Amino acid sequence: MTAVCASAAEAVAGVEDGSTVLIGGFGMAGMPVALIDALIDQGATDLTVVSNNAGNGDTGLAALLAKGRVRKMVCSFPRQVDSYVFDGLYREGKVELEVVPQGNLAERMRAAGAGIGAFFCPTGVGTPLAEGKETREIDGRTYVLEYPIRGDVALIGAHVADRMGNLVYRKTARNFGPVMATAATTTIAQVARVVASGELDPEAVVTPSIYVDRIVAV
Amino acid sequence: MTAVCASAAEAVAGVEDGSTVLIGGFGMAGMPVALIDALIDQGATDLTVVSNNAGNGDTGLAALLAKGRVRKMVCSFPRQVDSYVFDGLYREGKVELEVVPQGNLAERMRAAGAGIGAFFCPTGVGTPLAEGKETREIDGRTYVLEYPIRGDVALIGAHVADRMGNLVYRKTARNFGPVMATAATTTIAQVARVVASGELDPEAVVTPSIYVDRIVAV
Amino acid sequence: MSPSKALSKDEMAALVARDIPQGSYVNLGIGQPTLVADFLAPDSGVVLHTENGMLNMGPAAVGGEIDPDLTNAGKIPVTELPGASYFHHADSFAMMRGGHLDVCVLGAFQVAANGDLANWHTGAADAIPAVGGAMDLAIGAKRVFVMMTLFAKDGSPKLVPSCTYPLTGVGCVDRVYTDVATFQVGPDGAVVLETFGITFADLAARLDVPLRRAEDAAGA
Amino acid sequence: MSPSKALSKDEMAALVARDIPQGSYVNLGIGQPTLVADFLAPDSGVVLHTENGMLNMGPAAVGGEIDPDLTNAGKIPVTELPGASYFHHADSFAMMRGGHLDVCVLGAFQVAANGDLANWHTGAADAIPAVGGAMDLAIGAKRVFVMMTLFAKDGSPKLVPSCTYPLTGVGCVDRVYTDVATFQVGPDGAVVLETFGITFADLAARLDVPLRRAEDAAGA
Repeated sequence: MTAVCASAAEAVAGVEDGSTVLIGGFGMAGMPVALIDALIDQGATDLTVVSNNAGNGDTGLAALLAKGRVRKMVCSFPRQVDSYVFDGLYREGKVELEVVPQGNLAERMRAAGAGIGAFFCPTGVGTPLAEGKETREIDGRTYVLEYPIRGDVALIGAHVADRMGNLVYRKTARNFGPVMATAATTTIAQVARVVASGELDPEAVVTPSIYVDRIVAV
Repeated sequence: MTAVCASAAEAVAGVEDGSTVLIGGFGMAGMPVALIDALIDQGATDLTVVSNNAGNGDTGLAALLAKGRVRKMVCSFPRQVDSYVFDGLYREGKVELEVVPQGNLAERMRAAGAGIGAFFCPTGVGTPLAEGKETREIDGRTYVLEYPIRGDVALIGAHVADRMGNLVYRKTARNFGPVMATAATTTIAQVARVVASGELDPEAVVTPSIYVDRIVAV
Repeated sequence: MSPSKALSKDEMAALVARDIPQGSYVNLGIGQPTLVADFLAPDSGVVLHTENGMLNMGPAAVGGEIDPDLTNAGKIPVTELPGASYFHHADSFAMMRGGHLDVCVLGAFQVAANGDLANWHTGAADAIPAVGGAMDLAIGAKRVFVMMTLFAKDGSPKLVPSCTYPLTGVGCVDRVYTDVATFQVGPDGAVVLETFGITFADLAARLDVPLRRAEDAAGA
Repeated sequence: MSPSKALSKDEMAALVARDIPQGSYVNLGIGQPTLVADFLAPDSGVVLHTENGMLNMGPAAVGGEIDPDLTNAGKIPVTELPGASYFHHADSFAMMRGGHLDVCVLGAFQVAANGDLANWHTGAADAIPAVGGAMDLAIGAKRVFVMMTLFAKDGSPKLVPSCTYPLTGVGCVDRVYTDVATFQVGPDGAVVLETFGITFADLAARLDVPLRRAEDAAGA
């Protein structure tokens, strides 16, 4: 059952040190800033964070990094014009980095959510990012074996939730949210508002309630 | 670009003998009966048909089977109370059958559409349907390696299309349509009506236009 | 507490319903397991999944409610409840295979003491094989409950040392609800949880499976 | 036909736009490739994909149109056109990886005559690696066009016998649009399709890659 939380602090309660945290967003679009701020206050540290980017400016994921709470970043594109917090930590050797092609990041989380043990993927074949990985030729094409990425917690941003926990998103802010929601043990969503069950069109629900553990309107 | 066809006959033109045809529907819900009828008239034969069931009563897929156009059925559940056409052909040895667990049927077509070469799946491990297939233990669980199922043609039923080819469905008639649309070289959809581009909510489109080659309102 | 006689199908369904935790996401297999829905308390918060692509399925549709586009996995017309959602088959089975359902209730031809399940095929040479979602359901849910009579029409037990029918899944069943007893099954074998109209000794005599009492198992 | 001087970025973009068939589904990479959109005819029917989850993306947003929830892959605010659709990242990259896009236009550090692409990492020891969707784009589309100047700032050619920078994809590029020539690349090596302000002989002299003329290649 999905809990409707009164505050972001309540929503992120109990995240443990050493957790793997999936954080939604593509740049700032869809980034659950209120949940990340609450996680900073909550204090969990030694985190592995899986997110497309490695923070922008000084807020959200960048702030979590700045506090030294992140042991390792798993992302596709850390380096951005405003990723100076991550850049500094990385150059000082204070954060580990695993770079994963963007589509593999998504598909590996999808595999975790879908109960797939591993999959043969054509992306990255023959590149440094596939070095050391098992490969196989299937029907004349070479594939790399990729494994699921699971989260203990997913923090995602959505647009509207109903009280059951069904979610809809807005435009390209949808990005990683629906995939991460399936891949974590505990999925926590911040939304602009929570409506009564039955107010979302069942045909247009993007993340069914089964994937959502806690929601908070911010 | 998606073609808006004037008739089901125009929509199914050019299907070749020996094709693999993915046919949507779960029972009669979402079954593209008008397209199947047109395919019967079109005459393509020696078909491999991939569909969840093997026809109900005397219409749709059952009629295609009755005409002797199907060499092989790939499906999860041929045997139903009203599958007498298939049952008779199968017992007479006039049609081959490959039984695939329902979720594997969906996931194997999803893999075809998503460019995945193969995937390790926990379904069916230790059962007759996994006999002879490669298995592997990953993180203490045993998986079977499953390969994509691709179609030359997909015939699907949807609810509304816009002129670009975006599709929405109705309730559980959605079933296999969106997956099959991604897995076939040519995807043909019958819909209740075609509206102008811009009339479907972009947040609620289920099958994006890129997957749809021909549409016909019936 | 052992009622003095064997349970009816409805009583079995009520027993299963009793053991489904508040707020669970549940898939009820085709046939007898669908009866369980009738015994879930209105405030149970249990959400029903149907593998043809829906969450928060409502009761069977009657009269003007019947809509050919809205059926359950048994192709019976059903209704939707507030907070429902629809999704395609790959997403629906990803939901099952990914372990997101709390409970799945299935019928069975045979269950082995180790939790192996046979419920899709009698193995008869002339039978047309048809599996549907049985294998996906068997391995997907966090807990798999089986609901069946304990003895076949010919009197042979359906809780067995090892399935003789073709398997649906390996070691996947957690609990077995029958007309005369409920069992826990798994790597440690079969444990009798409750009996109905039969003594433990009589039950043990009629099955080829070593049985433990729940009290003893709990102490083990 | 060889214009008398090298092409501007806009002219290169116009050239790429010319070669995109009517009604194609196209992904334009971050940076220079986005210029191509400005040269697509209004009636071209070309549909733009952005890998962060949208089809039928419109031009950059200006003024009141700017919406932080609607950006392209370069995180630039954009607009939506009628017939747009949104989808999540796994679906978006499935669309690419599955070969559904007709054309993808990318920038590059180096392209090898066999179609190998290097466009994500200079290999410098102190560079922070960042790949984004480059590898997915490189192997996904039916045809991959690269748009780049033919020579780096230090004068070294970017069309090379073999990439010295870390690869993005193997044998994935079909065409290369540069300021002084367009090329077809692939298993049969590099073919010069057009030159701009340079002769074939001068071009051949400045590259370490064996070049064929389109006329000869067609006859081969």
